[in-house]
Amino acid sequence: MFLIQCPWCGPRDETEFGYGGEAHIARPAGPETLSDADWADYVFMRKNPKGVHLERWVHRHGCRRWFNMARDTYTHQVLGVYQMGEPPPGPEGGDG
Amino acid sequence: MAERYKQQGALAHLHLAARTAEGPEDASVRLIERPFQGQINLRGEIGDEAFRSAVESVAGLSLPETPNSFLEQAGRRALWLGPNEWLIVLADGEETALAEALRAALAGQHASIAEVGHSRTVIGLAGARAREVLRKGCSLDLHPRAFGPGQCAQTLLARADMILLQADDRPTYEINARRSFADYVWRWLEDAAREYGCALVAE
Amino acid sequence: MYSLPSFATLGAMHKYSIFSLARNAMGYHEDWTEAWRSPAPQPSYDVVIVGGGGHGLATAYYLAKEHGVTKVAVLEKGWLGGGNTGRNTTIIRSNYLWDESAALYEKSLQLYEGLSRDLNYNIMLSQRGVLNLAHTEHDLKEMSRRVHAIRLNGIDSDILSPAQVKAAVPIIDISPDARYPVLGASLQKRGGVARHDAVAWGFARAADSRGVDIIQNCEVTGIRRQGGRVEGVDTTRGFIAAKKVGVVVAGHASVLADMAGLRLPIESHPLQALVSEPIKPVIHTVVMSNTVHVYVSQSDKGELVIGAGIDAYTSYAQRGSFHIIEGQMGALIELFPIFSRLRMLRQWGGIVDVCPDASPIISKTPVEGLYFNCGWGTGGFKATPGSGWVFAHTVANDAPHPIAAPFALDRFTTGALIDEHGAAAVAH
Amino acid sequence: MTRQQFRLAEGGRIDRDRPLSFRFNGRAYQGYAGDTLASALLANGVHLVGRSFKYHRPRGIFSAGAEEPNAIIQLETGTRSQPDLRATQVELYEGLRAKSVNCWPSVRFDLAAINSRLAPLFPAGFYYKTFMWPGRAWHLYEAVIRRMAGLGVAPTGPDPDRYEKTHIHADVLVAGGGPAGLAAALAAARAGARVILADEQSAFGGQLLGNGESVDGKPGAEWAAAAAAELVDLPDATLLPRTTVIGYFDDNYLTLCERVTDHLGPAAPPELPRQRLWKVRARHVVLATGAHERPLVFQGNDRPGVMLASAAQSYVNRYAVRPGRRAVLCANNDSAYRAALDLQEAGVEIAAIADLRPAPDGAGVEAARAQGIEVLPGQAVVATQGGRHLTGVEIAPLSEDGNALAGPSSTEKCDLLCVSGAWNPAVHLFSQSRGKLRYDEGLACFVPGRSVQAERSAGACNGRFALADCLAEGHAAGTAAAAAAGHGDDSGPVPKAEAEPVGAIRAVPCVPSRSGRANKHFLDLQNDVTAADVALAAREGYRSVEHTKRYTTLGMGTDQGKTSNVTGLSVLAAALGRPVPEVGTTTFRPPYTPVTFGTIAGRDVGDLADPARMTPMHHWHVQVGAVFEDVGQWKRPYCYPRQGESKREAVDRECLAVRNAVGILDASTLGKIDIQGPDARKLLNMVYTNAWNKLEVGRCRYGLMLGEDGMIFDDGVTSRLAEDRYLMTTTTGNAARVLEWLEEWLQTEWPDWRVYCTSVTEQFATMTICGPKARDLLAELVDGLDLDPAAFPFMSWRAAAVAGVPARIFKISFTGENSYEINVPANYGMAVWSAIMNAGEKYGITPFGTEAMHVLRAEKGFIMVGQETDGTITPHDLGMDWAVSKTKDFLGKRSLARADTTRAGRKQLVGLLTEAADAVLPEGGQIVSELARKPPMDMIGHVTSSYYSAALGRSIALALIKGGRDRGGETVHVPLLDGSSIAATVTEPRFYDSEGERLRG
Ligand SMILES: Cc1cc2nc3c(=O)[nH]c(=O)nc-3n(C[C@H](O)[C@H](O)[C@H](O)COP(=O)(O)OP(=O)(O)OC[C@H]3O[C@@H](n4cnc5c(N)ncnc54)[C@H](O)[C@@H]3O)c2cc1C
Ligand SMILES: NC(=O)c1ccc[n+]([C@@H]2O[C@H](COP(=O)([O-])OP(=O)(O)OC[C@H]3O[C@@H](n4cnc5c(N)ncnc54)[C@H](O)[C@@H]3O)[C@@H](O)[C@H]2O)c1
Ligand SMILES: Cc1cc2nc3c(=O)[nH]c(=O)nc-3n(C[C@H](O)[C@H](O)[C@H](O)COP(=O)(O)O)c2cc1C
Ligand SMILES: [Zn+2]
Repeated sequence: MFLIQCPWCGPRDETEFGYGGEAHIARPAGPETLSDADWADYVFMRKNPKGVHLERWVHRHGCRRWFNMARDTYTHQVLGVYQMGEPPPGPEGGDG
Repeated sequence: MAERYKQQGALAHLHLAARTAEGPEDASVRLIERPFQGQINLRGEIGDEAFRSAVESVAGLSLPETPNSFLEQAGRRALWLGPNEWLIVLADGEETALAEALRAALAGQHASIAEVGHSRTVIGLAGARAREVLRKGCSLDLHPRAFGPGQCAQTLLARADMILLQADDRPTYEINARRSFADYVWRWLEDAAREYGCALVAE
Repeated sequence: MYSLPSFATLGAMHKYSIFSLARNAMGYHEDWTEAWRSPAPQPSYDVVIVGGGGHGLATAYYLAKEHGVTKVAVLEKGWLGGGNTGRNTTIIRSNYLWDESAALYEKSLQLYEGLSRDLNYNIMLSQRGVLNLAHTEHDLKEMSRRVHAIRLNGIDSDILSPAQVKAAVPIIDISPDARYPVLGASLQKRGGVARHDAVAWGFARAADSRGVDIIQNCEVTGIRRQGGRVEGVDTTRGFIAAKKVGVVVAGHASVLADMAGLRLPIESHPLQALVSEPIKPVIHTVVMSNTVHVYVSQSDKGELVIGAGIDAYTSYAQRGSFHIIEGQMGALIELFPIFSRLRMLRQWGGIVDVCPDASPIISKTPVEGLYFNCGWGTGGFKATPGSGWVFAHTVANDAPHPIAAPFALDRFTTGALIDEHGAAAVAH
Repeated sequence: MTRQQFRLAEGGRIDRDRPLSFRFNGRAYQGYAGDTLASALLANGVHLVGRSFKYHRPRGIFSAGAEEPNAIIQLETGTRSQPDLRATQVELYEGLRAKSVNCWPSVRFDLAAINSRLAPLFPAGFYYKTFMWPGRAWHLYEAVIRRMAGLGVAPTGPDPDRYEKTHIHADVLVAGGGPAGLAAALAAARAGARVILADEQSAFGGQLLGNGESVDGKPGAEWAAAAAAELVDLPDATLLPRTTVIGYFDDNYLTLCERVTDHLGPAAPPELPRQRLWKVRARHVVLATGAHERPLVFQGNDRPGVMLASAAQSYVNRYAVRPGRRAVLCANNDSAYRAALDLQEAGVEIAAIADLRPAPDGAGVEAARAQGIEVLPGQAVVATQGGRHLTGVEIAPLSEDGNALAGPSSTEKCDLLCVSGAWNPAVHLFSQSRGKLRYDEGLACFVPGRSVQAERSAGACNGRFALADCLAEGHAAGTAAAAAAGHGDDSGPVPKAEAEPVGAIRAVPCVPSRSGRANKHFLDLQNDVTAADVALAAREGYRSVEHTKRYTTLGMGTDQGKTSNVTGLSVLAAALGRPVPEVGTTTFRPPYTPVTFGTIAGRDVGDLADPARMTPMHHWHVQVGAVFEDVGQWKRPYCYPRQGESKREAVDRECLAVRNAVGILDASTLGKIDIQGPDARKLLNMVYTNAWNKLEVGRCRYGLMLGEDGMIFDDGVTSRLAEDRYLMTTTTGNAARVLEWLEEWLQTEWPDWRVYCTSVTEQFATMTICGPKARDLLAELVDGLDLDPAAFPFMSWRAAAVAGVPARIFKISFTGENSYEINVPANYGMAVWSAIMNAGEKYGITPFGTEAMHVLRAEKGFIMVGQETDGTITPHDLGMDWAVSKTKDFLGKRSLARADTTRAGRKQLVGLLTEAADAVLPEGGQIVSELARKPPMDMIGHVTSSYYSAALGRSIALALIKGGRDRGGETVHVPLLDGSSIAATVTEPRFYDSEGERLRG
């Protein structure tokens, strides 16, 4: 049971949150101009790394805000929580 | 005209009023339903001075900016629900007028006003062991050092959403539960209180 | 330390039978030879299979047996069968909705039915029947659709009334005032369970006897390519050249794909399971419920083996969060009130590779000579022999086995997904 | 009733004034309050308590605590029965009934003991090698094997007891209340920290309760009681006796199981829960879980009468029981000497101490010698004698390397053999926390290495075995933990004990036997795993410790190898010729000891299993006898059968009432989202497939929502309430999902759009009145609203008072009839419903449920998400191109242009009319164009909806068929499960009022 730091409400149990998968996947502009493969990449393909993962969570049973989190998928250690639109913390991030 | 009809709260079927004599006199847990309250869900940017001052003047309330807290003025409360979201709680029957007034005052601004009083019911929980009852289903730290009067939180009670508010340090809590879950929440609370002995009280 | 392969043992596997067992009893079982060799890796192979789970080992076995490809190595980063093969709830069935899936899982079930003898290793296939419960009107409709489709695909499947469910599983609660009452069930009689470790070990032993090198404690750390072709793999035991590389690493598929510069439509999630203390037999079929999220069977050792849904987040930790177990126990007791006083002995987790359509990927890749078999998610144990069968064909012929063709990666581009979420919801 | 012939006249922590009677295997005995079942049995001279799992060998009591592998019993009978409990942990209560498990007809004469004779045939993994003949005959063998396996039996009925769960937060959680844990808890609590101290035993003190040591000059047990009393008085300390810390998860989340009333048995007060699960979030954790004594591995070490030395000491000191008359001790370390002295003082004759060490010395050894106890250096017990109980042992000297016997053996008569192979720290929780273990060569065991979480180990679980060290380390850990949690370091004095040096040990993985074989050298006493089995596994290639475990079942029993894992892997390491740390341990998993399923479920069962969501009119439906269906968590009336009516008859009647008069539906469960802001329309344009630019205030529009994969996931009607305000409706099951979907896009993709969404699902009671009389009925209830279609057209809404209550009325229709969906504030829902029912009486108003609604909409060919769609269906598949904009972008649009979504031959929505008008196709039935004699058959589609239509007097169905729109008029077949089939004709998916005259009203 993770203890997740909602950037607004503070630390809460994992059960209050929803998981939104990989962060920083921008919806491509002009989808109709994309190839099927590029569109598939956006819709389906995921980094799914073993290690630091930049991901989205929503405080579903709290303030209902979405936010980002950098978490190690192997150790479950949280490296930081940051707002939507903000760049990821630390040297690992920054690749949008 | 609506007054012609009796409102029916979410727990009407449990006939709680008829049961208020139940439970030991010295019960360490007391439960009560407060079914009819005016509630408005208010959204807006607190950093926007026009929004803030319009709300303050129309509602007679300042909006808390500190997460998990509420402010009370003249019998009205404003609960922090999120960075741009508040719940205004006021007397039954007042919310439509206030909502209209807010709508007028905030016209042209980016704000949202929704009446939600009917979508919830409030259950009061008090007594020496109220905290123990609550923590059976609530994972917040309710220790007096961590959560006290003036604080509120949106969280879970067992399998239902709730807005929890602590009114005083006896402690008295208010559980703002969604209407369709009210039956579950009430029965859950009564059952949870069973080992301590529980009394139903009238207003 | 480890003994090096002696060529004498190659192919001359010690046959298992009641007679060999009796014979060895007289020698206090001191003459048994190793079930598989532990050779040092050779510099190059025709095919390297990455991943020593059931699927990888089956692939190697069928490569050798069905396609005559014997210069094969299976590289396993830890111990054989230590991935999901060693931690699943062992449910086997082929009652899938879509034709494509039905063909794949039914092929697998048929292979399972002859597997102990084929491998000369008792994998204890127990066809005790699998019940899928329906709790709502919607469930009933889904069930009807599934059963009709399965039947027309020539696969056994029946619909049971609540009373018939009760007759099959007397300890189940079918009272109509339960929160989610049992309204019916589908039954696949040929479904059941098998001894999971034995599946891995049996395939390993049989593959080894056909000359496959099984190399444990050998982690693949890189996939080398040359001009769009695979050259081999870097491992913790050095570079190993290979004409073809088949990657069958379940939860780690994305990690291996990344080594080859590929992206996959996969997320790795924890899936947890637990066992009770062993008790005398009380439940004789496998019972699954997607609506209340629990499934249970009783092992031949007597433990109840119990699973539920995945944890929401991605993880490579082989452990999940406790609230999943709490929900699972609530559901279990709702269905089986008499289980309340039994006790959980051990809980654990695996890393399941989940695809958006809950169907696997069995595919060539843009890299020539590189093949992926993954995405089995929460339900690939039942597919172990079938997966190996079609993947071996795909690798050997550099062309998909007909059953595997619909499961190629390009379905995510074309949109021809095989959505088994209903089958799955939580699939096993 | 037998007297307690092995009970000491005085001493112990039992209450001789409270005798308790109990029954074991049908015989009556007596014990005392303070006993465990194990101590009470020993007091009565009962040693044979069980049979082993595989060979059914006789088993006695081996330990005095959680590590017990042998004394597994069934407690009580009937619905309160519990299998597989450890007699060493069951507290005695008046009237307790227990019996042995896994034996028949009795524990003394167990027929299956024949297995022991056949043991040579049944080495580890034997079943993998056989039972493959003939063919598929495994199930025949399996039936037999299954019956043999398992220990106890399940209860016979539902559990009569209650279980509780609770969350709690702590600055410092201390696991284990022995000297180290008590010292830690005291230090932390004195410093002002919020402390929880949990110990699985009934009293605090750990080993002090049984080993006779002193702290601060007081007898250990007394000191422990005083420490516990001080803690009780501190305001922020929570003391939890009988509470096992069972799991240690991420972010310092730990689970504890408190046995609240187990020690009272069935007489416990009913309002109290039987057990309580504590879910603790701790800022810091101190692990003080002690150590388990390690057995020695030698031939015949499983015989009843063989016992851990510390256990024997506990029985004497804590329970005032002599576990035997004449004892031999076999040890490789100092701690067993204290046990020997205590046993001797209690009147047990000590025949000898065989010490594996060639030259044992130190205070304990000297004291033993001084008491006249014979110490045999460099010797070990190499065999045991006896049947169901030990009668003697063979002792022999060991060679220098420990691999052989170095001389002739001597025999010693005894009925008790105490063994001590030194100690294994209880690192279970540390390891569960993902801390890394380190192998300590000197102690020959694993100790905590690097911590990963905010946690520290103290005392014996940290490899500190001397009491003074335990106390000091506990105190330091408690102080540091409190400080780290933000409290001071005012933690009081360190409790003191005499410092007694702990001598070196001699680790011998497996004491050799005269035969050289090790097939009676038991490692795992419960699962009958011998040293020979482990060697066999190694020989056969199952060399990873994880393979060895799974091949032999070592450590997989109910004790999870607490006494066998470390000895087992030493044996494996020796067989492989590799160092122990390289072989490593198997993974420690929760729970530390087994935990009741009911406790984990808590009160989330029965009535409280899952919230049943109810509409404001729910109880009215109940009163009139509605049959409900579950839709998500909601309860919805399915239909309202009258006396003697079947469900089908009720549905037919309800449908006809709607078509011919007026019906009323409780539609409150539909999701409702209030969308406000200048960019609201932009949002609708993106999430719906159709265009929203031209919708005027007062009008409503239907929309389809797709995922980015292009597949339909929800639909509903959205109405424009004001310039910048819309009310969106969703399907019942998807309400929460849709709101989250909107928020997700708004917050993560379009944060600059000015839109707010609020759920108002429960703010309104929604009732739909529909049918030819609906308008007349409504007219009676509203004032001043022109209901003429010209003034109030289809797909528009109006605000008005209905029965005096302010309402929004939406003129939209899902049934094809003129229809008004009335939203009133929920607390008025029942009042308005009643008013409508009253006014409607003369129109024959009929409440109808979800099934009639489904029939009515199917007659019209309206789709239902989840029925006509299944996550693989696009709007085009349903022939709903009209609802898909070609010009604007929307979520999922690009996916509609992929190869597979545009290909010919996709499944398309059609109608089906059966050739026989009264034959109703099964929903989910599969469709073929040609029937074969038997499966397999090529399926071209399936029936998505199918009903008997009372209005049409025949059956109707909707179906998805490959290329269906081109198949109009074709005959298709639906094979049924009984082998027959139904023929049907493909039609347009509309059966009733296809021009839509009626719904305009
Ligand atoms: C709790 C649980 C319950 C389940 N229940 C069922 C069920 O009831 N029925 C069912 O059909 N399915 C079930 N499944 C799913 C099933 O277990 C899997 O789909 C199946 O076992 C996958 O087999 P595999 O051989 O592909 O993967 P694995 O057995 O996981 O094998 C993959 C191997 O690859 C190795 N590997 C990874 N990376 C590398 C590397 N870089 N180099 C070398 N080797 C590497 C891993 O160590 C691992 O041994 C369950 C899964 C879990 C976790
Ligand atoms: N002389 C020796 O060689 C030797 C060796 C070992 C221990 N000892 C003695 O043992 C004592 C060690 O003190 P200590 O405090 O470290 O250990 P302890 O064994 O005295 O106490 C540990 C306590 O933890 C409890 N416990 C264990 N796991 C638990 C769990 N998961 N949940 C709840 N409770 C749990 C046990 O019931 C026990 O009461 C000292 O008295 C020491 O002298 C001596
Ligand atoms: C079908 C099945 C049955 C199991 N039965 C037992 C059992 O009887 N006793 C036990 O200790 N563990 C049992 N386990 C769990 C394993 O001990 C182990 O936890 C699991 O294989 C995961 O490995 P890990 O815990 O080492 O990571 C079983 C596992 C499975 C998959
Ligand atoms: Zn929040």
